[in-house]
This record gives sequence, structure tokens and C-alpha cells, in this order.
Amino acid sequence: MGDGEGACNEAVEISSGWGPLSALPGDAMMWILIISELAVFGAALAGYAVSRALDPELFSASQAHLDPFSGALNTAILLTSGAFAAGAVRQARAGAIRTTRWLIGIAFLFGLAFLTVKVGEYAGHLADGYGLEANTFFTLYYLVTGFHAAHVVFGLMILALVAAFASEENVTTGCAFWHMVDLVWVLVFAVFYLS
Amino acid sequence: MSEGLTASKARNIFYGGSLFFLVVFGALTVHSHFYAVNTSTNAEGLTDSVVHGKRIWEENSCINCHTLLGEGAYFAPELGNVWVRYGGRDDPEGAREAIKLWMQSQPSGIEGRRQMPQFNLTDEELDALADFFKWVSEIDTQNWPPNDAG
Amino acid sequence: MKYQSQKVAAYYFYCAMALFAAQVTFGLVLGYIYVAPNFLSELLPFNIARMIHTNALIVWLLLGFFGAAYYLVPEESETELHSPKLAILQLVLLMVGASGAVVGYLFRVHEGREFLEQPLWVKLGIVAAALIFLYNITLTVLKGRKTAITNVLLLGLWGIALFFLFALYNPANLTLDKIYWWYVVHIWVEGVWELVMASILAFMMLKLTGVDREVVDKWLYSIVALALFTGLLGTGHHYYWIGTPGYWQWIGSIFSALEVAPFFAMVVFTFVMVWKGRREHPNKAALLWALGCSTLAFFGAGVWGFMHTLAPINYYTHGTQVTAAHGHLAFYGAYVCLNLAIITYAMPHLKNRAPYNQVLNMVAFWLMSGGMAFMTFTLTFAGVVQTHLQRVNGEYFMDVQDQLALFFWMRFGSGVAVVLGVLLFLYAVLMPRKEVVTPGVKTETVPAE
Amino acid sequence: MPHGAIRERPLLLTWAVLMALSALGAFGAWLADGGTLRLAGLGAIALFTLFKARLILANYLELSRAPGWLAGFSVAIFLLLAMIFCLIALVPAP
Repeated sequence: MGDGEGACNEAVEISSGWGPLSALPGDAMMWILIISELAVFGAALAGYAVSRALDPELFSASQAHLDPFSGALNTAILLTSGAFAAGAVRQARAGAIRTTRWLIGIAFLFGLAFLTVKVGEYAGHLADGYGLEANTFFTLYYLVTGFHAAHVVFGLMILALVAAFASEENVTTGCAFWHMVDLVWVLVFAVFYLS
Repeated sequence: MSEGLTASKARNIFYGGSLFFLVVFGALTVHSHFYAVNTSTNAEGLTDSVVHGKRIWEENSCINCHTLLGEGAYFAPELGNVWVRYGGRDDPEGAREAIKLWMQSQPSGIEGRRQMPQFNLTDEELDALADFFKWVSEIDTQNWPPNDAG
Repeated sequence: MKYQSQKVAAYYFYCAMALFAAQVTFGLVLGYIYVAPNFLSELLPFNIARMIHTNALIVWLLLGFFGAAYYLVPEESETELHSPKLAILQLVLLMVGASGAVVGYLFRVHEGREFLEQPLWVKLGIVAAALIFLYNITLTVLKGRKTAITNVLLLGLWGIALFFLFALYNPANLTLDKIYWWYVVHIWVEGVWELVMASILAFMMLKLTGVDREVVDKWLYSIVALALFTGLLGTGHHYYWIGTPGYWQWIGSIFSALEVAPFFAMVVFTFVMVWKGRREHPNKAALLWALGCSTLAFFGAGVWGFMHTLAPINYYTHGTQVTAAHGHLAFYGAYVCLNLAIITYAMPHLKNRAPYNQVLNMVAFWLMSGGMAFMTFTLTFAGVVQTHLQRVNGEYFMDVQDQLALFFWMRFGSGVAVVLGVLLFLYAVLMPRKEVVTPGVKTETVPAE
Repeated sequence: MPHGAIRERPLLLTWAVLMALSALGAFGAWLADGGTLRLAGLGAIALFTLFKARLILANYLELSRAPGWLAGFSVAIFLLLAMIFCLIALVPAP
């Protein structure tokens, strides 16, 4: 791809090709992914709210098994990771590839820390006998946080990739995905742990 | 250089994203596979006769009139719960006989009624088919269908 | 037509249209059996006729895809096909398999999973034909220019072949059987077929509207991304009540509700392209079919799919005429219209004459689509009534069906309209008025293709 | 944090505010647990979450450069949070 007709056209035409998406910073295709993901998690959280309203007793009792401290810790970890990733984008734009790679590396380590905490939480729930099929609350909890954790794993792979091929574009695109993972977690945290 | 690569980046994100969803789907399928084998179906009850019954079900293309767990043609009744509908939970022998009798008395030939063909099954084959229906009726289908009517 | 080897597409289109005629004929018979149940009950029972109806549909749509690929890949790749002879061999294999299957069905020779009733030897023949096809097309693409359209088309076609392999796996455990059965059925029609659909539509937009390739490429990637991001996990909406875990009710509801998005994007895509397009293409009928395709796919697959995809609703509507309504309009809109669009577009080129007789073709579009839309409405009403009587009130299936007779009569009537539309279409495409052809005049009317 | 350049400072500030909002959110959760101030607590959680989301969108995802999109995302997230937290407020746990 990108050869043939793609290469010989003017940049102006290409940037207009995305329509309203052209206004977004970074890669338009990544934004389609981000919007899709937000729609998915938004629908899941809305579904959670409705289910909770139908059976508040069960939800409140089950929610008591979650550890708000782990959730808060993971929020801090992920937001910090995001800050390093955002720093990496700025460094990449300034052309400082070495610094960019260092910052992505630190963001990556924070991502690993997030997963460690999350796996610890899962192990605790499972040890207490609350699995995927325990009740509606836990089904939703595992689906939403598990799907989010899968994004963290996928995001870590992307971070590794863009650290290896650290062009400004690649770093921007990869980190955009990572920030989406941040954003989703902030919502998930508020709904599952805080309310 | 960067603009010429826009299309290839769009393609890579499409590939990467699709691969991610495919992997998630695959992982969930594996979980569901083991759930089906260990939890929702009676793996030990899957006798030769039940397997034989499933083959008869397939050889006679029953699915192209009936539905089974809601899937199939919509021309004839749901059979995933036919065992229950015929009272098989309380009176297995009665349900078995009723199913066999029904199969043997087709087609009804009544004008204006949907006709079921005569499949000329042996007594052993009819038993296997009944065993298959019994086994299917015991699958944990999340309480579907809503009632015995199917 | 710029490349000689594109000619093989014509043979695929002829075979596809023959099977299309067979498919709707058997459909009409089925519609009649619904209202006159004793009709042919000994000679051609419902289950046999339905196998032919559904199998003929699948095979002719695939033949249309193959034909479309053989038509557009040389043009996109700017090279002759790797081997036109192999393409013919593949067609012969497929037609022997298809006719063998149909004759076999009439003599009760078949397997038993819905839509996958083909005997093993036919399935293996399909695999062999698919391998020949992929070999032929992939080599053509590799030696020529690579475009987004061929790239996505190729991915879709490879996906069709790979996921068909699950048709060969039939576990004794019914729940497992169903889990993997959907790997073929769902991932075909709500996954990889959408890639084929989007790429063929993109090709047609490029040709018919003259919009820049850059713009078309971006739309194409956005659409197929949405299709797979939602469609793969959207399989969950088939995993509600077959013995699979309860979490699928959440996954299926959420992702399949979003499956509307790619279809909506296709509607916007086609209309925006036509609106922005600089070119007045003479083949108005092809444009009508293309726009009809995206629009009716949006309603049939998108809206009618969404209507009963949420688990709490599907709990009541699953396996009723609502599904039949959705199935008919979805297949018609997304894939029948798509094939008729590319056939309408390509046949004048393949027969080397200007696209005329469009009025008849466009009448055929409105007749067929109108019939299909009316059929969808009647089946939807039938399904809603059935859901209430059977699933809520608990009345028995046959008692309920008897009360739906009026809807089934109306459905039969709309079926007649569809068949007339099909016949008209075939006439318009295959038997053009001879006097319009001006021999010796260059008929390539579209510049810069 | 990278040091030196001036443009880095908003990022550090963003991070600090995000941390502060998370802490405030925990305080909101503590309020929401009790009786009388439950609604205030829920409102605070929703509000702080919306602020956090906006900060991430504007500064991490750099939507400050595309104000129209930022507004669109904000409205969508606002509606989602409003729906969820209104439902939670209306149907209290027993």
C-alpha cells in the first residue's frame, strides 16, 4: 500500500480525505478505533447501571467485595503511565528519539504494574469463590475490567512496537491508543469502585 | 514520506484492531468450549445412542422444517424442548412412545395441514432420536425457550 | 473491459444468474407451501425445497463474488489474470458440485447442518475450488499494482475460505456443533463477506462517480474496520440460548448493536461519493443498484438486525418469523443487490457494448426491492404476532401458525413480485435490444477507467 | 517527567490535577457511602470523573487542538455519566 497512486498525490488532498476526522490530531483511523471502543465501554457501563437498578441489593453486596484501594492505586498508576506517554509524544515531536524511548519504557513499566495489581485482585475474587458466572455483577465486572485489561496488554504491545519504530507519527498513534485505555479506566473505576 | 504512508497506517490499524478482536473472540470461544463440555451439557450422558440420534436428525434434514434451540427453519415446531413438552421429565417412557408414535403416523394427509414426511425409521433409530431429544432438552440454555410451547 | 482475461467473469455471472433464478423459484414454491401445505408434499417436501433455496442462494452469491473478483482485480492490479484457464476449471468444479448437490438433495442425499447440507465430496470440491481461486487471484494481485480495494477484497476472500473449514468439523455435542457452525455462518455474512461487499462497492464508486482514490480508500478502511471491530464479537448474539455461558448476552448485545455502524457508514459513503462525484456515468442502473445495496443493507442487516439483537428481546423473538424477516432483507440488501450491481455494471463492458436498456433494469430494481420490502413487513408483523401468541401467551406452534395465514398469503404475493422482478432483470441484462448496438463504434463511454 | 522545556509544564500540571481529582473522587465515594450526603457524594464522583476525562482528552489526547471534537466527546461522556449516576441515585442500595 501507499505506493502507486497514493505516493504521487498532494498531502493537502489526503488530509482532506478523512472529512471531519481530519481535524483530529494524529491518525484518523486510530480515532475510529477509539470512538468504537468508547461506544463499546459506554454501552457496557450503561448496561451495568440498568442491571444495578433492577437488583440494587445484589449489586451493592457484590460491590462490597471490591477493594477501592486497589482501584485507586491502579487509577494513579495508569494516569501516571499516561503522563509519560504524553511526554513521549512531545519528545518525539521535538525529534528526541532517545528520550522518547525512555519515556515509553517508563509508561510500559507502569502498564505492567497495573496488570499486576489487576491480576492480584482477580486472584482474590476467585479465591473467595466469585468467578465469571457467580452473578450478574461479577459477570459484568469481569467482562468490563477483563476487556479493559486485554486492551492494556494490547496497548503494551503497541507501546513496544512504537518504541522500536519511534517515528513521530507512530509514537503519536500508539500513545493515542494508550490514552484511550486511560480514559476508559477512569470511567470504569468511577462506576465499579466509587459509586 | 509520511503522507504517502497514511493508507498503510490505516491498513495496519485495521489489521491490528481486527486481530485483537479475533484473539479476544478466540479466547472466549475456548472458555465457552470447556463450559459446554463441563457445565452446560451432560457430557457423560452423550451415549452412542444420542450420537446416533443426532446423525439421524441430520440425515433426514429435520432442521429444514423444525428449529432446534431456536435455529433452523420456522416451518414446524421447536424440538429442543419436545421431550419436555411431551412430559418426558415426569414420564420418560410415555414421552418416548408418544414421539415414536407421532413419527410413525406421518404424514397425516389432512388437507390444509402442514405435512411431515414419513422417514421410515426403524425402532432402534426412533429410540436413538428420542434419546437425542432427551439429551438436548437437558442442555442449560439460560432458560430458553420462555415456555413449553417452544 | 481493458484486459482480455476479465472475460471469465461473464461465465461466472451467467452461472450465478441461473442459480439466482433457481433460488427464487424454489422460494416461491416454499411460499406457496406455507399457504397450501399439501402442495407437492410427497414429491418435494418443504425441507428439501428449503435446502435448495438456501444453498442456491449461497452458491450464486459466492459465484458472483468470484466473478466480481475476476472482473475487478485485473483492472485494479493493471495486469492480466494469472491464469484464465484455472478460473474456468474452478467454475466447472463449482458448478459440478452445485448441480450435484441439488440433484442429490432431490434424492435425499445430503448432510444435516443448516446451510451446510452439502455432501462431503461437494465440501471438498468447494475447498479445492477455493484454493484454485485464491492461488489465481493472489498471484494476480502480487504481480500487479496493489490497491486498498484488492487488499481488502483479498482479505475477505481468504477469510471466506479459512472460515469455511469449520464446516468440516461437526462435533457430536450439539452445543459445540452450534458454536463452530456460527464460525462459518456468522463470520461469513457479518464479517468477511462485508469486506468483499465494501471493496466491491468502493470499486464501483471509484468507477461510477470519479471520486479520488485517496478518498475512497479511507472510506473503505474505515468501513471494514468498523465491520470487523463489531462483527467478530457480534457473533455473541448467536450464543445466547445454545448452551453457552451467560456472559454472551452482554457481549452479543453490545457488539451486535454496534454492527449497525459499518452499514450506516456504507450508506453515507455511497451517497456522499455520488453527491461529490464529478462524473456523469451513463450506467444509471448500476448506480441505482449500488445505492440500493447500501440503503437496503442498512435497513435489512442493520435496523432489522438491531430490532431483535438485544438479549432480553431476543429471548422472546428467537426462532420466530422475525428472524425470517431480517434474514430476507439482510441477504437481499447486502449481497443480492451487491451482486446485481456489479453484474449490471460489468455486463455491458464484458459484452462490449454501451449500457442501455437501463429503464427495464431499473424497473426490475424497484419491483424486486418493493417486493422484498413488503415481504419483510409481512414477515415482521407475522413474527411479532407469533412472538406474542407463542412466547408470551404460550399457545402451541401450529395453532399460532394457523392464525398467521393472512400474513403468509401476503408474503406469497410479494414473492411473486420478486420473481417477476428477477425475470425482468435477467431479460434486461441478458437480452438487450439488438438494434441499439452500433457495430464498429468504440463503445467505451467512460474516460480514464 | 522530562525536564527543562517549558511545554512540558502543562503536562506535569495535568498529571497533578488528575491525581488530585482522583483523591477527591475517593472522598466523594466516602460521602456517597453514608446517608445524608449520599447524593452530594455521587454528584462529586460524576463531576470529578467528567473533569478527569476532559483533561485526558484535552491534554493527553491533545484534543485542545480540536475544540469541536473535544466538546463532542465531553457531551457524550457527560450524558453517559449523567445517565449512570442518576440511575444509581434514584435506586439506592437497601
